[in-house]
Amino acid sequence: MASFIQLLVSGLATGAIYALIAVGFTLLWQTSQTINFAQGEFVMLPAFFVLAAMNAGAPFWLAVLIGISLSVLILGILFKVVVVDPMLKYGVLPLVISTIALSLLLKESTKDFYSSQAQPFPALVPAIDVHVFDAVVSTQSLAVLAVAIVTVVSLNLLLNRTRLGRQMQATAQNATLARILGVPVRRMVLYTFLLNAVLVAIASILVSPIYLAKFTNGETLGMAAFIAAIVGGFNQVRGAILGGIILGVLDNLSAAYISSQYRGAFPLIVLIIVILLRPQGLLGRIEERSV
Amino acid sequence: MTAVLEVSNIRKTFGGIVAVDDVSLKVPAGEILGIIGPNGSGKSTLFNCVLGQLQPSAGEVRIDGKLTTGMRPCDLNRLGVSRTFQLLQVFPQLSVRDNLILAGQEHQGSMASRLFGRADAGLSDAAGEMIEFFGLSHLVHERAGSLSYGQQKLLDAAMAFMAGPRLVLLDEPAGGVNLTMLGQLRERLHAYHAERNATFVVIEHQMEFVMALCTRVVALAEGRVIAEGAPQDIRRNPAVIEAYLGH
Amino acid sequence: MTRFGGILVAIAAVTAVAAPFFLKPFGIFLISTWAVLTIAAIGLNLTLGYAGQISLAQGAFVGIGAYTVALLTPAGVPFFVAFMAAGLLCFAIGWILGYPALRVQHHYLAFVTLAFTTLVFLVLRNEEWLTNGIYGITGTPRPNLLGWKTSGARDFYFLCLGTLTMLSLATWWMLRSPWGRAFLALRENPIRALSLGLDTRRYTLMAFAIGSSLGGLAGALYAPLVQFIEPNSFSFGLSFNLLLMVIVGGSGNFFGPFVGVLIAVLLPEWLRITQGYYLIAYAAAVMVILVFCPTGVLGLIERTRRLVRHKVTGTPPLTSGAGP
Amino acid sequence: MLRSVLFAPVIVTSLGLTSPVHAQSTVYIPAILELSGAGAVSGTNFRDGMLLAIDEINAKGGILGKKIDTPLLDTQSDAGTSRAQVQKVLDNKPYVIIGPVFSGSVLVDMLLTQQAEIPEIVGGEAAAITQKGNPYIFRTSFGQQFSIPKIANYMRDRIKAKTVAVLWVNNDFGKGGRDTFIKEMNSRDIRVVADISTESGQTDFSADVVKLKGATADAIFVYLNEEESARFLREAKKQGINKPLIGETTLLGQKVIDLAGEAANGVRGHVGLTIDAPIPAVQEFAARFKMRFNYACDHNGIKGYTAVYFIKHVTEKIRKFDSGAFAEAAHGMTITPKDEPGILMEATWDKNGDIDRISFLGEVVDGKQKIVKTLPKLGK
Repeated sequence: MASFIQLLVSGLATGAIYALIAVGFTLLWQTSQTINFAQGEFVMLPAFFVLAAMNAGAPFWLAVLIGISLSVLILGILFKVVVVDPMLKYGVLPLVISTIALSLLLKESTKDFYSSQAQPFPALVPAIDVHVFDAVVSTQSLAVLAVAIVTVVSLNLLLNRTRLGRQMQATAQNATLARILGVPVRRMVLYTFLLNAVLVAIASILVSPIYLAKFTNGETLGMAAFIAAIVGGFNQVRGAILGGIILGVLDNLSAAYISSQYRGAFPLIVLIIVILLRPQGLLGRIEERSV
Repeated sequence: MTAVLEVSNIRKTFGGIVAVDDVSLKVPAGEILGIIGPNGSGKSTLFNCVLGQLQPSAGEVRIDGKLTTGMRPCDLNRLGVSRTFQLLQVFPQLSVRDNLILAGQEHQGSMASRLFGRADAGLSDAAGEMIEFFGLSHLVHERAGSLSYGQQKLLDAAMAFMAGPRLVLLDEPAGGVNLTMLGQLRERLHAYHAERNATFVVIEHQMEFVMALCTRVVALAEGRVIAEGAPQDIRRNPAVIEAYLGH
Repeated sequence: MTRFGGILVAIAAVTAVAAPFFLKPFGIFLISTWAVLTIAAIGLNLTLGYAGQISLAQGAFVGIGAYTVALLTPAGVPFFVAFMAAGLLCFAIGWILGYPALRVQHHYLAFVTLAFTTLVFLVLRNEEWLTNGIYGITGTPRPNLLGWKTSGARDFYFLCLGTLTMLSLATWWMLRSPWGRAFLALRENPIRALSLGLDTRRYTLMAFAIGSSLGGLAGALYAPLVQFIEPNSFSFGLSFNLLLMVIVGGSGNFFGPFVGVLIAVLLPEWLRITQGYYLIAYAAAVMVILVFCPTGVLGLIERTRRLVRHKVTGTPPLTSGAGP
Repeated sequence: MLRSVLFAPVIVTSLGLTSPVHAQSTVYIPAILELSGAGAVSGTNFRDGMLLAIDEINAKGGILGKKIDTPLLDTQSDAGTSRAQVQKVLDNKPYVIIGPVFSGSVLVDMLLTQQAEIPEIVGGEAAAITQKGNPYIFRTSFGQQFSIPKIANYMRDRIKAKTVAVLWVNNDFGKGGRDTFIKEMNSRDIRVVADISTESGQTDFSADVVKLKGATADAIFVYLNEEESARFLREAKKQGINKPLIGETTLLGQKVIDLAGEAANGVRGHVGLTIDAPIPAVQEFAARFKMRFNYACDHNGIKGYTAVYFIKHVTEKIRKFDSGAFAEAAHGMTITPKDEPGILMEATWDKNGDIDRISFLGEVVDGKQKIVKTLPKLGK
């Protein structure tokens, strides 16, 4: 029983990380039909911005700020202008390929220009082990969980309570109509890209102390984020949280109780089942398919 | 004799909303039935239920007395039921000729014969005739996407007729077509009807078009049949007028 | 095909036949890889470019095909039989994988097929009794066909090239038959197609099954080509690569795969002059290519041709053709 | 098709570009390594160690007066690619080939190098490599059939374990080690009570640690790559595993210690190659390495470094650049730091190309690897 709770708790913590990454992923999809196969690398990279800044002599807090602003600049604006915009009108596929190429580019650049070695990363919150029931969880994981929840709640508030948010949603649901209604669609789309850039930067700074910074980290995280996003609901921000947590817990339970060799399989099977039985995801809205 | 199309007590609900409410129709062979009604009166939903694109929540559809409720559109089409769509539905990347061959190819032979048989499935001539019939001969090798809107409407109709159907359901054929093209379209429909003694069911807003084309008109409102009869009577029917003005 | 195109194909064919006589073994290995992967890419182009069903599972089918041959031939099964078996097995699995496509489309389908690819990888890695697991299978022999020993690099290349030629001719035939028309209809407007009597379900499954079987046949050649196969070679990296090849070449364009694979196989090798940075250069190159021709290299040529025609006859240029 | 016509010449040129015009004054010793993908850490370490040696040697005038010309070819950690690269260098008649590190790649490459009769000096540790009677293959570190038994003895003699658990990474390195380990345990009738596979690149080890806690093992054998080892150690500390954690080389490596922090304390095991070996030559090398590449080198760095000096020494023995003679002479050769300082530690290559060196038993004590015992060469 104790072990079960432990698995649950750690699964929750891991799931929160996935969720944090998945949120931005779904945002991009909603507003610009961008399936960003480089999302994992987007999370890997900002940590290295921070490390580079620190090597240049910046104190941690400053390095973090630099890291966030750099990722807004590069993973937000540059990504949209250079990679997404030119290809958007040609359908999803060329963009998919382009982001796949981008992920290779980011991985290789990090490896060649920083290091192929995993790097230790300073923690925002001290790593103290807390005992909940008879399970142990690190304060770092709790921090991630908290941040993830706060992020999603505030995002939901932003999207549903503010004018800006409603405009973004309008853009997400029907850009053409939104444009007619006078929503500055282009700017709204840009905002989501900036938002995503900030989210991945936060995720990066939160997870790197736990997972260490390494150029290959994106592979695992990216895939997990996709699955979380779809299981939770591709078009629902809070779906990502559910998806991420389901994924994290499921991964732990299946690894512990069913088969560690096939641990990777169970989330995928769930993914397939969800897609086939409830394509819009557990919390998702049904997207009208044009007849 | 049994009707070509018999719809009995069709009902279709989306969640709580009742789109089609207990509608029954009989369409005898050779008739051109018009279905009118304000937007949202359930015309297209009714069509889609008849054509198997939607599953009716209740009720039956019979073609030539054969129960077809729940049949897939492709099987219905092979039974001789074809349609046009409200919004343009041609294949822009294919040539006009290929659009028509496509409309006919599945009505003959087997999968195997379609793979190993002739590239045009032996339909070139038939397609040619149909193209000529609709006066598109000069465009035969153009990509359908490059045709004018009206021309595409004609092509759309031509595709519906390609397989020589017994029953054709036309969903707002006049929609967005300019007057000259409209005249040509109506005249072609009449001609085809006369030649093959086919049966049409036409959804249309454009009253003149309906009056000129149809032998009988059914008026729908809020998913129910509110009037039925000869075009000119329907025109004067207070319920119909109310339904239209009411909106 | 236009006369111009005919000439180009002829030149290309001559080049393909002549090349191995001017190349060292490494060069021959490269163009053999090109031939093998082109077969797989043609399959994906059929599923994706023509029938409009996005699949990220083609790499898995190459793997299934490769393992089929690597396991059957040592057991004394003649290569040709194993080759056919690979094709049939992938046809069957592809048919089954097609069912999700009847329910979901676009990115949903992409992720289902991606999941499938990873599951196949896990099975190949974990079912050691069958696949020798992570250690992989070494030394799949190159076949003797009717006394023709293909163990030599050049002979084996011609085996690959021959197979490629035959399979692309078969595909060409299918695409110009009513099936080809039906596949296009499926891509452009499944609902209208359905109302014209097309059994879209059957055609969708066919598109998947045939595309997959081509992947399997490619794999059947991959095993004796590399003479070592391991699960990692067929994880989603390969599927992504094949997708990349099809898109970069020009999806929905018959010759797209030939060009796309050529680029994807040669460009990285070519860029190795940049030493450690060749993968960065390659990734950048791919992105640039896509910016300038999102509908693929051949798509670009198509578009320019249309634009020229457009100037003359007033037909609007088309942007679609990059699948769904 | 247009492009294919344009690109066709490229096939030829690409070869032109990749076949360096090596003048008489150089000897062509290409290196095929995992410079990208999953194996990049090992590959780059190996590369940097190698480069260090090459520059030292070339600075002193090279081998038999010829400078070493070593192009680096990336396998992308993929067997198919590495095969292609081997094919490429074989077309240019190399003297000896260095690498790769991944055993899977080695197993496919050695077929070609054997055909071409070119010696190949590899970093792979899978037992199978030297069990195929290939006279052209040479190791730079213990094969698992030598290193794992040392762990097994350690388990039996020092830990006095009756039951053990094994945690391994599910790639060819981890699987190979795990299989050998289980065999060795059975032969020493020690029961393996938990056999847990993990994914390479795995981030969350809580489930695995939970399982280990559940297992009633006297000791736990951990056979993972660097950062996975570190992540595991942190999780193990968090959940308070109190069983001895035994590792092979990697687990006690400085890299893991840096990454895992104090969670690494108390870890023990066998160390085949380590920059912390109580041998001045090794530590000087480590210092030079750190100075040049400013990161701490791991055992792969030592492999790369010694591989080059191995080639140098054998060549100077046979006094000519003759691949066949190299293979002949290298078998059964023992090189001592006295004859060749660059070899760092006395090493012997047996008839299969397996290497024999002294090795160490170590332990991590407050953030430093401490060598507690030096194991003699097997040959003695």
